[in-house]
Amino acid sequence: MSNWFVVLMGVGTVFVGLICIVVLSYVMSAVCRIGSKRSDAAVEESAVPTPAQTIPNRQAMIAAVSAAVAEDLGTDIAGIRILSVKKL
Amino acid sequence: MSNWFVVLMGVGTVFVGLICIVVLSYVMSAVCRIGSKRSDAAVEESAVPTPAQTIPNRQAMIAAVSAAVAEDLGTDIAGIRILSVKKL
Amino acid sequence: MSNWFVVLMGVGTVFVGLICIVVLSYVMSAVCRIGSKRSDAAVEESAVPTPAQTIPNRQAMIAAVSAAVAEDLGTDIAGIRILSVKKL
Amino acid sequence: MEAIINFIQDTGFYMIGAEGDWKSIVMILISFVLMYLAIVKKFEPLLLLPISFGMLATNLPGAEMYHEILFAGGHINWELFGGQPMTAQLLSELSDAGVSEAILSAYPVGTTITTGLIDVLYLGVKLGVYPCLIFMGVGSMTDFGPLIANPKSLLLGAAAQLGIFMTFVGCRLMGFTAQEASSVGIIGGADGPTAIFVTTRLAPELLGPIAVAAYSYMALVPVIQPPIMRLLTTKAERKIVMKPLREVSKREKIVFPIVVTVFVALLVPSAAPLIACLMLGNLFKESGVVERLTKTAGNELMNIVTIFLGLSVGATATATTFLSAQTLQILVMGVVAFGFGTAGGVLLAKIMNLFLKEKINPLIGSAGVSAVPMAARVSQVEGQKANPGNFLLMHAMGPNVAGVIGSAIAAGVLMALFG
Amino acid sequence: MEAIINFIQDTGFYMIGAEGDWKSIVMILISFVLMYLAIVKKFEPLLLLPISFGMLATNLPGAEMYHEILFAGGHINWELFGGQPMTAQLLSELSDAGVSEAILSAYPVGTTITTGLIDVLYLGVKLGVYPCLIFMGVGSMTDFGPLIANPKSLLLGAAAQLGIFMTFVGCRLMGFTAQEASSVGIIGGADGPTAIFVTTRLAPELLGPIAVAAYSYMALVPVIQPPIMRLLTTKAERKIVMKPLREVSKREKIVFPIVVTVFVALLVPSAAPLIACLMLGNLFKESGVVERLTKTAGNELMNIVTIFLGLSVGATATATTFLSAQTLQILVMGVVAFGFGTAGGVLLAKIMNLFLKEKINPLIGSAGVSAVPMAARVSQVEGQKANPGNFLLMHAMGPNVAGVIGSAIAAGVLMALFG
Amino acid sequence: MEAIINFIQDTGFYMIGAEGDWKSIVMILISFVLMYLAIVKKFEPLLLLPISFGMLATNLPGAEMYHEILFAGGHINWELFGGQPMTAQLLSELSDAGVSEAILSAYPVGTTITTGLIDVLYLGVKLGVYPCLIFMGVGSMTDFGPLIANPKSLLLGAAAQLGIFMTFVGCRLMGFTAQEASSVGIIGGADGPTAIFVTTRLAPELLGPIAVAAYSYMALVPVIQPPIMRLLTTKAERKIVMKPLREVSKREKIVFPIVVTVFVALLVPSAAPLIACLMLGNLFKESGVVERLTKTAGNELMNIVTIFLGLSVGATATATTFLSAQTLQILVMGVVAFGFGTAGGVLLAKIMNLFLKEKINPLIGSAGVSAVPMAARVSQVEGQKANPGNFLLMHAMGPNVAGVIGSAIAAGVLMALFG
Ligand code: NA
Ligand code: NA
Ligand code: NA
Repeated sequence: MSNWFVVLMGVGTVFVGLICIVVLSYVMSAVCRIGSKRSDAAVEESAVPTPAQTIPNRQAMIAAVSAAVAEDLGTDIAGIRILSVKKL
Repeated sequence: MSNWFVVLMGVGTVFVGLICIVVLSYVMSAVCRIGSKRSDAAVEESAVPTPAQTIPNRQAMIAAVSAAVAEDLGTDIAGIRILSVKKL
Repeated sequence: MSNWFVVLMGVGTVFVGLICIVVLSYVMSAVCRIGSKRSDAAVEESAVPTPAQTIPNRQAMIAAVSAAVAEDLGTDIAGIRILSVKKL
Repeated sequence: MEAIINFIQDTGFYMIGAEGDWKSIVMILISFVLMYLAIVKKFEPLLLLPISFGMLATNLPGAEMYHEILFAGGHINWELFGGQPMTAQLLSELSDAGVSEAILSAYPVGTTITTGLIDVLYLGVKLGVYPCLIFMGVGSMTDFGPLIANPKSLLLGAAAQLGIFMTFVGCRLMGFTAQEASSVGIIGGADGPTAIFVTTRLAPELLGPIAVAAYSYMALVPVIQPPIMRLLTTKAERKIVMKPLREVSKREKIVFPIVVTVFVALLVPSAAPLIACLMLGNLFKESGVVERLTKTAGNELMNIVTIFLGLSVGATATATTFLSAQTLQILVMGVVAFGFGTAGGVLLAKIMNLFLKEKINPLIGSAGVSAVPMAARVSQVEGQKANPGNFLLMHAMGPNVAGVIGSAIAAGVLMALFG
Repeated sequence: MEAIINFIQDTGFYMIGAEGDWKSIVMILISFVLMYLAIVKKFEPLLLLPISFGMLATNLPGAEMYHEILFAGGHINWELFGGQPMTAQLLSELSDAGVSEAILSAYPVGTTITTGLIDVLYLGVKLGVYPCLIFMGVGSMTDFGPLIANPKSLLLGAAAQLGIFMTFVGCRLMGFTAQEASSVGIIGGADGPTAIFVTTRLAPELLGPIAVAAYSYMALVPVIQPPIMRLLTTKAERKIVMKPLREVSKREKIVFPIVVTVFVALLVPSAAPLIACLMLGNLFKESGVVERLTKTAGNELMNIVTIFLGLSVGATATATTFLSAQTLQILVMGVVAFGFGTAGGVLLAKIMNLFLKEKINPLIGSAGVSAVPMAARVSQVEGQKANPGNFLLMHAMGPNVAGVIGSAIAAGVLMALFG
Repeated sequence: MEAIINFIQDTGFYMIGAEGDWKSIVMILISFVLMYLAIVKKFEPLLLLPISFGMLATNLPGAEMYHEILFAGGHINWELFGGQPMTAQLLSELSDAGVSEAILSAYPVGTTITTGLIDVLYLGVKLGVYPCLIFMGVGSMTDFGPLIANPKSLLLGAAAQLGIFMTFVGCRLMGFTAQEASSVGIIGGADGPTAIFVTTRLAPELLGPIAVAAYSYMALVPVIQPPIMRLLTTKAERKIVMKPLREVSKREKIVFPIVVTVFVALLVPSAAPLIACLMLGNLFKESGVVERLTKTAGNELMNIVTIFLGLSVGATATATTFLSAQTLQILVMGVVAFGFGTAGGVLLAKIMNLFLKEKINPLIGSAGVSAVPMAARVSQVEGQKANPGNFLLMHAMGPNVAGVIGSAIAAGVLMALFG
């Protein structure tokens, strides 16, 4: 097998493969958007909850907790991180 | 081996087994209670400490911490959970 | 092989080995100190940071946080431990 | 040029297109359905998601992530595992052991196998390691307190095993072998690890469909059980309020797992590995002196094993074994098993009420199928529908964990008879 | 007295002194250098530290922590593994399989081997388990969102694989076999697990130097890439600001890993294990229903496997295999691979700009080599040097993760051609 | 009817009743005693609890959770492991290798073995994997700082190994073989993993009693040591106050584990696996660049291995091997080993005081037996009893961790002489 054949096969397959994935990605996104229009809020929010969604304004809340603790301490707010606040 | 033989053997063994465990459980509880009367407070509390016992009113304290934090935040108390408070 | 031969070999090797490590330790410490004089602050602090260094006065800060929380609670300060405060 | 053709013939697309490998496509679609159930419908996702992905992986034409031949003939073929070439002797041995020509013809003398991830992970299933380790984790999170407080509830856990044996008879009548019928029946035990353990020992070729059925129906307990529970009870019975359980001492909780291990292992030795691991995990928890081990057994170790178990069990669901009438029969008989188990528990509770002074609410009987803690929650929900002030959860936890012990014993009996 | 002499002759000091085992000393010094790079210079310490320690352990004279003979002849010799004595038959088989007399002469008939820790750990490398499990962990921490938002960036991930194939040609011209050249080339993929997976399959004797090169150069990305990036772009190009990526829905993120798994596994089946594991980890994460498994796959399981992989890969770097001209060639060709990959990505971005209305900043092309997330960060830094208001990080993450898929496909092609 | 009889004859109750299997009952009772010690008396529960449960599991009649035959004849019988039937050839080989007829007669030609959980877990003991991994975890939690600050304390760690060799002589005189005597002696090292590692290599049949003795006596250090310490020291000596140790730099702490690994591995190559793993764990910790690995090595990985090790070591304690006069002798000699080790450390400290300007408190000598950190705490307590202002803890940590290195070297010597 000639070396350049390997290069052609290799680079070729990589490009063909990734171009196909580009196409598939566009198709997938389009289909997902159609699907989500149909069932939208209901499915999207109830069926596939994410950790981030369980406390809607998690960032905000953590910021608030940090601020409260920091005030007591007189520390710079950037210096601490609350690791574990979870909605029940 | 006939099918009904299997059913009888199976259901029989399961019932015999679990009835024996019922009896053993009663016996065990009785023996444990006798044992605990003899050595009571001493052994029970010192020798077999449990996580729950290390902070006697753990639930109460967590509730208090939650309340304190929530007050600072103006959040509903049900919304957060303190995951890690441990007695040293 | 006589038993006492084994004892001599064994105890001998253990002592020879550990005495050599004593010497190696002194040499190592000396070399490290020479090395650290040359590059001192720069290398020592930037190249080999330790967890303890990421929050210089970690103990102090945790003490402060504990105190703040405890004040809100009216609990004895020895009773709680903050497990997770990290510098970002 | 020839090299290009070879390369193309090696792609999965070629295999599907030229060789008409439609069965793999069907299997891939089935794996998608299972993923949908796991992710969107949240059917026991911890196991169904790895199982469905394993099913996908094993059915990708050409990917060869799982080699049945390594485990053909009922034993592990270590030579092939290590990468040694197939020998004429091994081929004839496997052929004698009843391995089909369809499988053997793919491996002429001299072939070597590039062992893949799933082959290695499957070792843990084949050797019976994963179900035991998962049970250790389950034990480390189980509270036998409600059971110790009210040992009578063990009887409900016994009655709910009825489904296992009814299904066994049904399967035998449908033409399954005794080994296969036992494995299908054990779905009614509603304990995933037990079902997988028994199936690995008795009918490994059914591992895929049985695992899928077991975990799917466990997720469907809130759908399957309530109609049966309502059919078999009167409104008055469902309203029965039970008085709170007594406090159980630490000492009882420590002694209980040891007593049960010894007793069950002596009664049905073949159930010993399952019960011993379940109770070891529980002993870790209740002893209170090995918190490190309790945490690891119930978290990291269990999670690792869950991923490995799910992937490799899913991988056994190849088109040849899965796309058959048997699979449909298994799915049907699985529901039957759950149904009879539920009925058995409820009916025994009613019978017990004939003799007991303090009546028990028959709704807690259905929890005896295990499916911890889902079935207990179903009892609670149904109880509150009949009487909003009714709190059955803790009472249902008794039969619920008893069901785990009960189906381990049932599994032991079946393995002793047909192993 | 004789016993003392025997004892002394068994010490490593004697072996070094009397037998002139200077090669082991050189290897030990090399392992020190790698430890220095890992600890002080922070070159991918998670892998380089275990690798360098494994290299130290394997080269300690007399320690015998890794026995090449157990894996000689291309397959695992289970008999020896279990402690059975060497037989004349096995010796002749191994000799026929091309195992060198130098290795075989150390094990006359009747010798038994005391299997050590690293022998056992190496099984996971030999059987291809570790790279897959690490990819599962990587997947569980990867966000394909930027890629889904801008699928065009996949092309940059394709172009950056150029380095792999250029290096392949270079190595062939230097006299490497096709298998060896493939393994060296794959260093340019800038994905440690992929490089180790391919090398284990094609040229296991090069595992040590290739792993060291792969991880060292990944750490050197901020040194290797910027000059090439600046050479190939104008200041105006580097100033191009790209508009923010669209939000990607949860649903797309869940479907994407499944689609890619199926497609890549059908296109290049030999890449299926790598891609499937990467995407399974990602599916765990994006599904949001198996947080326990996501956490374990990306943390404890991955850490355990990292320790085991590092130690056992390092242990293959014995003096005989490592101290050769080949190792230097591999180190040189590794840089070439990274360089060509970087150039490929940048140049394709410039070519794409000829056709695109919305210009892309060519600096994100270099991120296509993967080395996640280091290469993306390099794009960000270089972008801000040219234009302080330029935030390329998220745009570079697209090609960056695309590069992982790209090099898995490239690996699959090479394994299909030469496996 | 016959089936019922078969079923009953398969139960453990029948085996105990009809076959008069009183030995199993005794073993089960012993396992209860050990559980009591682990749970109520808190004797090293992390290991004694799994060990005692393993002992229970292995002695349940009929449960067959551990099959000695798989490891008979000194090597792993992979064929049987994989489920292949026993062959006449294997039987005769095992018989030639000295396996007793009592074991072999239970497996006529054609028998297959259903491998159980503990068989699989035992592989990790047999192959020497677990002790090394536990040492990695121990290393990741050990601070060699006090040792580096005061290297002289290494000598105390050497003297405390005296117990090992005294016990060796004692055992030889009692009729133990050299291999057995070495394994018993190593109990005096007061390091569980070292003791298990040596015993696996030299006298695997003694694994049960030796592990039990090693971990029990480590828990009993606060009982065994103080009388000996007080007997050998004057009140004035116990009052000696030592000046605080110097601060040790990060750099020294990083270099130390590497230096020790190389030196010890060259001096006694057979100790290399133990020392290398201990020091790798320590290097993880001290390098500060692989916190992920440090955490996993010292937590999850170590916990998993602890469970597996405990269970499978316990499982080797079958009635045949455990219920013998030897076990009692081992228990007695274990105390002797601890005693002589303690005395050795204390006496050397007194001898050193004859030469040193800055006197050391001889109470820290006893910490040289290791049993980290229990023995160091005993030194502290005894020191404060004599002089309430005396803080010996950090000074005792030096000999304490030195003892780990010392007994690894002693273990290496014994394995080199008798391995
Ligand atoms: Na059940
Ligand atoms: Na790449
Ligand atoms: Na020691």
